[in-house]
Amino acid sequence: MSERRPYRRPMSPTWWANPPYRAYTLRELTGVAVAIYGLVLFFGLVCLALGPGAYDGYLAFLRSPFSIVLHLLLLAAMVYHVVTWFETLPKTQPKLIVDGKPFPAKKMTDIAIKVGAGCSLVLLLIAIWVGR
Amino acid sequence: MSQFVQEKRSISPLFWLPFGAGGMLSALFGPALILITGILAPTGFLLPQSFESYDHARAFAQNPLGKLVLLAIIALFLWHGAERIFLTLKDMKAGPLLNLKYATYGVAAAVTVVTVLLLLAVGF
Amino acid sequence: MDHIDADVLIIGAGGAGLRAAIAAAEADPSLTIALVSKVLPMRSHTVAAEGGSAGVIQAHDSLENHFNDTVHGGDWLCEQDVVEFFVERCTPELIQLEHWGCPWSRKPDGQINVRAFGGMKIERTWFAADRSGFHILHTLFQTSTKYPSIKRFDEYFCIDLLIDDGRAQGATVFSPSTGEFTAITARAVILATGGAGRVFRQNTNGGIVTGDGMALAYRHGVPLRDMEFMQYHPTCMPGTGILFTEACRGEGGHLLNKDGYRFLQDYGLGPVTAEPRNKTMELGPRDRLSQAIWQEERKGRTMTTPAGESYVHLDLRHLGAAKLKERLPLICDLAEEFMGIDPATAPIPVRPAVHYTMGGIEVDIRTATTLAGLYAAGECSSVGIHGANRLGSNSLGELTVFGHVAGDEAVKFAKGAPAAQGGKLLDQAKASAAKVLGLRDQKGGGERHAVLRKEMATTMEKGCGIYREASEMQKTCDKLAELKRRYRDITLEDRSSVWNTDWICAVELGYQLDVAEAVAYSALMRRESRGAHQRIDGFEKRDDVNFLAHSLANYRDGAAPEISYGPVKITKSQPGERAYGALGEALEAKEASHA
Amino acid sequence: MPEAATAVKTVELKILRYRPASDERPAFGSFKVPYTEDMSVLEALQTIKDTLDGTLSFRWSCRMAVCGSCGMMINGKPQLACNTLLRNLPPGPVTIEPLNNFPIERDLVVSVGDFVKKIESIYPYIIPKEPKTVAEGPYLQTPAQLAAYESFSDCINCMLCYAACPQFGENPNFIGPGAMALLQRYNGDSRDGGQQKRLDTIHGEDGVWSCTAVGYCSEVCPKQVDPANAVNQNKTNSAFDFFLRFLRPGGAR
Ligand SMILES: Cc1cc2nc3c(=O)[nH]c(=O)nc-3n(C[C@H](O)[C@H](O)[C@H](O)COP(=O)(O)OP(=O)(O)OC[C@H]3O[C@@H](n4cnc5c(N)ncnc54)[C@H](O)[C@@H]3O)c2cc1C
Ligand code: SF4
Ligand code: F3S
Ligand code: FES
Repeated sequence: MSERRPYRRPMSPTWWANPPYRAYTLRELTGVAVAIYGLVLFFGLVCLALGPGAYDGYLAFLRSPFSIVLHLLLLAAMVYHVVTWFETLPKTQPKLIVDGKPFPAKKMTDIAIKVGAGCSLVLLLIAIWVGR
Repeated sequence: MSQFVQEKRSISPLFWLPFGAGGMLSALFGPALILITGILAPTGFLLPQSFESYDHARAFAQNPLGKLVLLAIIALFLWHGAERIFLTLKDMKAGPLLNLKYATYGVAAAVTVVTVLLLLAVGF
Repeated sequence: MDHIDADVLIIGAGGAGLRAAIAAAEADPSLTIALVSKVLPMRSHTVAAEGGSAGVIQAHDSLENHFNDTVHGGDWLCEQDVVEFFVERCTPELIQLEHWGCPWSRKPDGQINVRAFGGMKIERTWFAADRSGFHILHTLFQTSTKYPSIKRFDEYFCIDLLIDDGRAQGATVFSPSTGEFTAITARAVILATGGAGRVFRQNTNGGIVTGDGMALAYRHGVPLRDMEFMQYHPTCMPGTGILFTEACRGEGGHLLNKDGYRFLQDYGLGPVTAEPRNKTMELGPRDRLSQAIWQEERKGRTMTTPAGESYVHLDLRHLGAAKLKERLPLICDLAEEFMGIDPATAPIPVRPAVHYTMGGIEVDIRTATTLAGLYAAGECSSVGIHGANRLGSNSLGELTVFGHVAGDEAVKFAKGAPAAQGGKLLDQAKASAAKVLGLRDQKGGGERHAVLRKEMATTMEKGCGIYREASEMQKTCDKLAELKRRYRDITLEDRSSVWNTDWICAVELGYQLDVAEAVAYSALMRRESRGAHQRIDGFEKRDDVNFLAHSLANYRDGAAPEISYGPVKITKSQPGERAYGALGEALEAKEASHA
Repeated sequence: MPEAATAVKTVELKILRYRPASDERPAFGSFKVPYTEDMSVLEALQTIKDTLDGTLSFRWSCRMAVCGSCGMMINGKPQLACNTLLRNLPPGPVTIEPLNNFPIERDLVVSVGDFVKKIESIYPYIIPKEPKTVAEGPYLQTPAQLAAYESFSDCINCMLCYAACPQFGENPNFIGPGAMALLQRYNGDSRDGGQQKRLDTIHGEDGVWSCTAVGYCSEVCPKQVDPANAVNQNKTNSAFDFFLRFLRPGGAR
């Protein structure tokens, strides 16, 4: 009989909270912010369907300091999401070959972040223009 | 055949595709949306507070294109969040997988269905 | 003890072993092929080959040229019929590798690209950046998984051959993972266990390159041929011996002494030209370059590391960062990681280190040894193409060409041979296992294998280095005899059975000592200078009258090896002057006008 | 040289030891070896084995970061011992453990069998798009076509990426980054026609879908193979295949 007795070390149950995985967990948690913002809009829609009275309550909520702070936090999380999303994006794409050489992922991310910022900016400008 | 060949398909793509779509949509427009609906309009800074008044909101929700936009944002943002939250809870071993699925995908599915109904309810 | 029966047993899963396994599987899919390797196949040392593999492909090149370069490079100690066969088969084998997916570097139009290599008249070295061996090995390994008849025994260590009825009929192996022994019987056996560079101190070889197969065959009466010819590679990292491929020079790198002077012009390798010129200066053969560096050291024109190793500079700066990154990425990484040097901005310190075992198990053109049913291919064998000095990029070609032949021949033999009979062979296997277990458990005289190994490597470097003299060689022979005596008194610290690497190292040292002795005695007996064997004690000249012959070391239990000589097969190329640079070109022109 | 200049500096290594015959579970042992400026972690281990404790077991061979034998956790990070130089590590003791996420066979030696089986499961060889005989010569492949898969072909099978991947830690059956790099190496090759066949091996829960795009696998890869890209681009491929399989002949399964 062999003395072989492989030993499996258990994973730390809190690996996700420690480096090097902390940034990954934070990135994933931006999903909470995205979902919360979706829910905020969803409740707006609920109030809208319930009629003007309910909707005014919703507006009052939006104007409350609590909501403003919440949205500032959501914004920060959303910006982190934008950056990390575009950092991950090149990983989900086939290698891009430009001039016979692989196009660096870092550059792709930079371009994508600029495009993303541009989209948000254009939407913002349109809103300001419409609201004028 | 090797034990590592995957005979049985995962149904993950069903969740992964809306996750990806929501991630992309929020990455492109998320910051502007939060700014507009959550900060600028409510405070009246750069945008009039009337921007999201009942009438404006109703008109938007009654427009077929507006309906589509609302559905896309609400549903996809939730599916995006659901996927990420589910995986994180799974990493944290926060509970039995089935419960976690109900708490995440379940919520996203419910919100999606209700959103569709509401959008029909506000009329055209 | 477990017993497994196969049709063909291959020991070694480097380039040669894998190519043999595929050939055998293709030759007859109904046969079972057992493929044994002491490491996972992709860890085999073929993985470390950087520069590339030779095969005539350009229109202005010819098989004739490749033949001549090889025979001249080997200082006419080559089997010329074998070389002729070899150069014909190189290109088809390289194309076969291409079809199997080897990522050869390409020209802009998608054709195979080739680079210059030392001692080669025309560029014919196929390369995959500077990871050629790596890609060849991985391509072969991955392709081998396609054949269900190849049964791999990964991380199984061979401790002996099984021989009965005058035929090789299997081997005894043991699994470091479980500590258990298995007898694998077979109707034909191929050895493909690689070289023995680790018997020397400073070398480019991996830790596993310990000459196991050579020693196994040798102990069973198969001669080791031309063992005195150990190749020193001129451009290695001082200290570790890690290789900077010859492709550095093929791509245009310069060798400079401490005055920044391209000293090779002083050793008959000039003239200095702006563009790299084949067979000239840095593109001379390895033996000549290593010897020149040694001479420079004698003249006090080299530099010295803090640890006391002398070195010269390999200058790649003029190639530019972009070309370095495309053609020599691994070299850039190695210089950066190990020495903190960016080759684009600073020259790399280099010195010669032992690199390749030209000699090995004597085999004929069909890779058959003198023992029926036993074949050998790759660096462990001496099929006769390298002579006294191998040309860079001829050895990867050897793996595929002769690996293929070995696979075919072993299948042929196996089909005509009766199945191995268990009884007697199993007794042999049990006896070998008992012997190896004895080594593990003996309470001997407290000798440590690490100490013996260091002493062996040092004495080999001293006596059998770039330049040799009888007195030093004799000392080395005596020292080896002493080490073999002390080896019997080895005591291991580790007596456990799972992953006992202490034990494996000790068994390997036994192989190394036998091979080292073959090298040292063969060297001592060759009283001339030829290729990699250079003497400075009155035998500075080549002596074709007495030594245009292969040395054959024959094992004698408990005594020094017996050295005899065998004929060299000469077909088209009569021994001539071996010259490079301007002189070489003049000689060639003269030869051409005669023809 | 004056005495003072040669006074030996030493370095301490804390090594996780496990000997199945005698140890219930792994435990750290500490060793001090003379330090030199150009010493790699591997050389430090060899010094220990040769001079202090012959029972220390670890795999190594090439010493030049190409054979893939010597992966281990060095100060908590998966690295190759042979190209990790002591001078580049922070001062103080160096912690050495076997690769994370693999069963420990003995000391720094981990089980590799499953990894090899995974590699074998994805058809790791050319399935020719247009078969050709050797006599017909090599296929053409432009540098751009080569670049499309070249980096994936640089994988040395060192398994560092597996030690880096928490999802592999959670699920040992996950096909994992290294095998996916190999899959992509062939799927991206212009000579190959086996894309669908390979893709069909990784649609399952233990296939690409175990990956949550942590990305640490690519960070630790010593050869810049970017296995995270290989896994995640095939997640995209597998997802599209999930929906589009009904459109291809004989594809629905
Ligand atoms: C750094 C370096 C660079 C090189 N560059 C080039 C180059 O550019 N061009 C060129 O042509 N040549 C080059 N060479 C030479 C060439 O790479 C080798 O000669 C060749 O790879 C040897 O291959 P092989 O198959 O004979 O042996 P290896 O690849 O060494 O394989 C030996 C096999 O035998 C197995 N084995 C050994 N002993 C045992 C045992 N006791 N039990 C079980 N299995 C065992 C091992 O596990 C391994 O699988 C280079 C060599 C080195 C060291
Ligand atoms: S992908 Fe990188 S880290 Fe993973 S096995 Fe290959 S070389 Fe090692
Ligand atoms: S770390 Fe693991 S989770 Fe995916 S991106 Fe790499 S395989
Ligand atoms: S020893 Fe080969 S990779 Fe480190």
